[in-house]
Amino acid sequence: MSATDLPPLAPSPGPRIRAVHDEFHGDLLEVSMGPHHPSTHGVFRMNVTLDGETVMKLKPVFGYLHRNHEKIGENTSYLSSMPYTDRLDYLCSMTNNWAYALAVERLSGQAVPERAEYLRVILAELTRLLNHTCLAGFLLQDGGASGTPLMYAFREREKILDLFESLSGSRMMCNFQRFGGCRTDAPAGWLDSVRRLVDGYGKFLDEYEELLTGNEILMARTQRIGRLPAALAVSAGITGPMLRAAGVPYDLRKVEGYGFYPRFEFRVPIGADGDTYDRYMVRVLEMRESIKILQQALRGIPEGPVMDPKARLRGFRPKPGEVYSRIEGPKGEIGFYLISEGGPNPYRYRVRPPSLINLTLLEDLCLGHSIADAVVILGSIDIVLGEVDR
Amino acid sequence: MSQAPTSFLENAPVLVRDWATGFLPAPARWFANSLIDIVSILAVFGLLFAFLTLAERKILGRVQNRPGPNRVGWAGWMQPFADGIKMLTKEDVVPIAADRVLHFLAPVVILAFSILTFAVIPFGRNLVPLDLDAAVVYFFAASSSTELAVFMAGWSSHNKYSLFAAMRALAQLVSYELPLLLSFVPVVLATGKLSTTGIVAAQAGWKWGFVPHWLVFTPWGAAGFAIFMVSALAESNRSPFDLPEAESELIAGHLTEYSGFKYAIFFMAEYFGMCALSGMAVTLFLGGWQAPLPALEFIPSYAWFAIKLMALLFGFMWIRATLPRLRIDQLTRLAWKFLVPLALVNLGTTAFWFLSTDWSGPFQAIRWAVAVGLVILPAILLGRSLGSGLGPRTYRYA
Amino acid sequence: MNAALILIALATLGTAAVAMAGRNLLHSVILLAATWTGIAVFYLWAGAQFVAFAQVLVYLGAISMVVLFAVLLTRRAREESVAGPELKSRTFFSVLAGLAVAVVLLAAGASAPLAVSSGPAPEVTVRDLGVLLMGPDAAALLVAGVLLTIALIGAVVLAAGSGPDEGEDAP
Amino acid sequence: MLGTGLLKGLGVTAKNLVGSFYDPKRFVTTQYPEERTKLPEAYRNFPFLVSESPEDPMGTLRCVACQICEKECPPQCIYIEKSRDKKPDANGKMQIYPAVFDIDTAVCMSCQICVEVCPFDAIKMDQVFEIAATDRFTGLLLDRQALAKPNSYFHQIHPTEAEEVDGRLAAARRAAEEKARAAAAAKAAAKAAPPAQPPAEAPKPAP
Repeated sequence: MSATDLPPLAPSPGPRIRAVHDEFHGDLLEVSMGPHHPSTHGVFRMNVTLDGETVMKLKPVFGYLHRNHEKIGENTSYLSSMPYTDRLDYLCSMTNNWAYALAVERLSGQAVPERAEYLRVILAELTRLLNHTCLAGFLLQDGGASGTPLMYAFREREKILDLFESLSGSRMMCNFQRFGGCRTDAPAGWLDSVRRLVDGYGKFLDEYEELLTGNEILMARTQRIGRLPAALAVSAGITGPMLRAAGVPYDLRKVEGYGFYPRFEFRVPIGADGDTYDRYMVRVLEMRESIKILQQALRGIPEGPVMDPKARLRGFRPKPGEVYSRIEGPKGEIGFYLISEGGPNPYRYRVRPPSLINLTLLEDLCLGHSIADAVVILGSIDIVLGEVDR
Repeated sequence: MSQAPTSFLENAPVLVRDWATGFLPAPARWFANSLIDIVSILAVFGLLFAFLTLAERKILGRVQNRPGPNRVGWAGWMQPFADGIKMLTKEDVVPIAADRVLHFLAPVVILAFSILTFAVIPFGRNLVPLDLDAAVVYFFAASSSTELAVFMAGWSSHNKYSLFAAMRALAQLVSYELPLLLSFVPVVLATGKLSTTGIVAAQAGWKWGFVPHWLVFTPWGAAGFAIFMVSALAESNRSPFDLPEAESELIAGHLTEYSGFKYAIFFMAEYFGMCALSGMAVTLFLGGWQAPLPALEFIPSYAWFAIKLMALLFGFMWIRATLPRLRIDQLTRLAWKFLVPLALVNLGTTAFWFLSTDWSGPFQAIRWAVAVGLVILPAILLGRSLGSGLGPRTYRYA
Repeated sequence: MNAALILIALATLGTAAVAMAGRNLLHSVILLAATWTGIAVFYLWAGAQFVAFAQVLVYLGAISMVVLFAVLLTRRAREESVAGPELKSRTFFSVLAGLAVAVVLLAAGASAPLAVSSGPAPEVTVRDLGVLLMGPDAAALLVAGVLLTIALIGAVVLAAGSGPDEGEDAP
Repeated sequence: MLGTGLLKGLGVTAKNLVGSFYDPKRFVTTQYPEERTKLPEAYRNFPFLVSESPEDPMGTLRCVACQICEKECPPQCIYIEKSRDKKPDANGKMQIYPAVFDIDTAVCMSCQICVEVCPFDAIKMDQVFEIAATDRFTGLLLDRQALAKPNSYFHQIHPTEAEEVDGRLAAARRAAEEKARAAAAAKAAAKAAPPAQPPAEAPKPAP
């Protein structure tokens, strides 16, 4: 279809962006970036209409990785869905497991021993460290740095994955949480290696920030790019570091206080402009807070069982009812909504994917910017297609 | 290094050449000479290109805490030949809609002009292939006509990404040609010659016995060298400016539709361009084949040229391993609003420098202070205006 | 020596003719660039190295880019060739104009006394060129410089003036 | 001043470049086929069936074909067919054994739920990861023979878990023997008390 009969664009906020919209001119270029594209973080397509370099219209297309996760959840027992939650956001399987386990525990009123709660907090914060380090690496990879920050990020990620492997048996597909606690207790010497890693992580972050944060080119490529006004963020249901970078102090660990988070003393960093640089910096500062939480949790972890003795593994039939429970995953609020009718299978099994909901704003953030910025903005939103398509 | 008199090592190449051309009758001797020159340049820089690709991957690997290619041969030294064979045997796919003539011509033109630039670089004391009177103008004429080939490649591939890359490449190369040319004008001002051998000869000798007369050790020379290197990075599409083949946005830019040996030729042209520009930087600012210290004169002159060239090439790779990419408008703004004004101011500094050469004793210190001020001050002011609004931020906690 | 001259002349005129008659617009731009290189080779043959390199630097490096930008940005429709119905009459008039110019040139050439100097061409170094440019011809150089700058600024104002609403803004 | 950030960045990469030559922390690659990283003990990949003795694996399988793992397996990649006859197991009790026990390792995602739900500790997680095969059905569809591995192998790959499992099984066996002995004693007592009962009742086969 030629440029003239394109439908008029829906008016979107931002004076500078409206000026670009007013009239169509020249022959627009329709470029389809993806699904097989080096910088779309998986099978994700962006139909971008370009005028020269500026993005006029951006239609995200996804669903290439849809695996019918929720329908399968309804056809298998509660326990069988647990390994599938690893495949949701395959970078942070421990937090997905915890979110699902927490939902089922609230549904069935299952108690969880103290040591298991501490272990869950430790694993969630380790996952947050891993995710935010990788985010900085991917952001720079989109910005053009030929892999160096990404390799440093992956070097640290490997250390954390080795810890997960020696605990749960698998690096990424941990399948470690059960309804009523954790599957096994930490092997001998595991907690000491976590202590060593956490103590060394601060030094790595200093070196990483020295390479990136002061970098003028990074600042030029990310500051004042993809600004997210706080009002738009709240109305679009954005959660996680992206929301906090827009200036809204909303962190589930403080708001809902699930698990043992109220016992730990930590702060929540808040951005000012909500642009890509803020999203990057908020995540780096959050990593430093996670290190504090980990140190406190490692000091306070008690001895004792990791699995509630009364927990039933097979033939687990929670009483009829419904529950929606959510935790602060590295990408945002990951929630599970379950309806049980007393049978072994849940009647309804729904996942709230933070990546997908944060992705809805991609067009609003990218309008008026150049295509190079669109790639960096997509990188800063931090999506994982496993969670977007489910 | 055998302790044989330097003279043997020094003009060993010339002896070999005279011995080789001795067999031919007189009129053919000139032809044999130039033939040997061409063959030696192609051989040396062809092999250098091969091992540069390996060195690049090794350095990039070591920076990223991994060994780099070490499977093909000991420590991967045969990797370039393996890549070469792979490139030769890969199928050469040409899109149907492509403009066949231009598609084929682009790599030919870009490689031809890149090799032409080597004709005037003095590799050693008497090792200059072509001693032209206007050598530097020849060098920049040859290196600036590769833009046409980059555009031909982008346009003839008849695909959106290549078209984008062609437009970006044009904007970048044209806007960085100006600072490149302006930055070598002070050198011509200082030496009064356009021929490269003359420029290198003018940088001979040492002040106070150990500081060589290289132009990089003067304030305006250092500024010129910095501008030249930044523009050389942009001209050869290297790291912070590798817009045309920005893989994160445009797949491989104007190289998207090339495969097989044509793709390898583009890479060879890029590396030749990089070597030629660093060779010219060594000639103009780092004293060509001059030894840094009188004591080190025994090492042959072409070895000094090689060492300096390797140092600059290492700098190219080091920067590629670290810096992210600039956006096209930032890149052109950096050229027009930062490098060109600085180069013009540098002309003024050089003029002042030569007007004040005969100031006596204490005034020399003032002369240096003024020159350094004239170089540093505009850089800071322009830098602040260019980077206005950018800066590290402080964050509050909730 | 004359064989080389004839060869160069034929090459240059040949590429120019093909460029004019060519169907594909971009092919003709590339051939135009080839013609300029032909002229540069002619300067080299004549021994004026500096002028030859300047020719290549200015024409092949910059002006061909300007022509390419102009061709790319002003093309609205996709049709490549320039075939028009009234091709016959246009070729007739263009040949006529060509002949007229040729007659004028020949007349000027014939009237001027062809003093064939036997001595070798004077050896002109770059320094002499510089001295000449800065000395007697300095005024001409400055006027040309000012003229070009004004043209450049005019072009920028025209391009910037259009802004995003009407004309296409060059990247 | 513009550029200090870039220089610091270059400094970090230089430190890593130089560091990679002497500091093991900055040179993390292991050359896989030649050097191998030590797998943590909890590492799990595809399951295997535990058999008591290496000589006769099919005879001494612990699995009693109760098909709980077949039902609980999320991707349903286990297929079991019960045997018609019975054979004595470790405790001497007559048990059914699996005539057919197939696991399609192309479908299995090593989630280890079958190990958790198995009441007889008959299936455990293996540590093999070099299992490329040329044909999907013969190569990746492992049958009973391919899956059965002796308990000694289990001790080799998961030592602590193996001790704990053996301890539990031994305790269960001892409890079974006490019960059998107590039952035999009670039967003997019952037989001794009413001598008039005809001795035709065949003694119970040896435990």
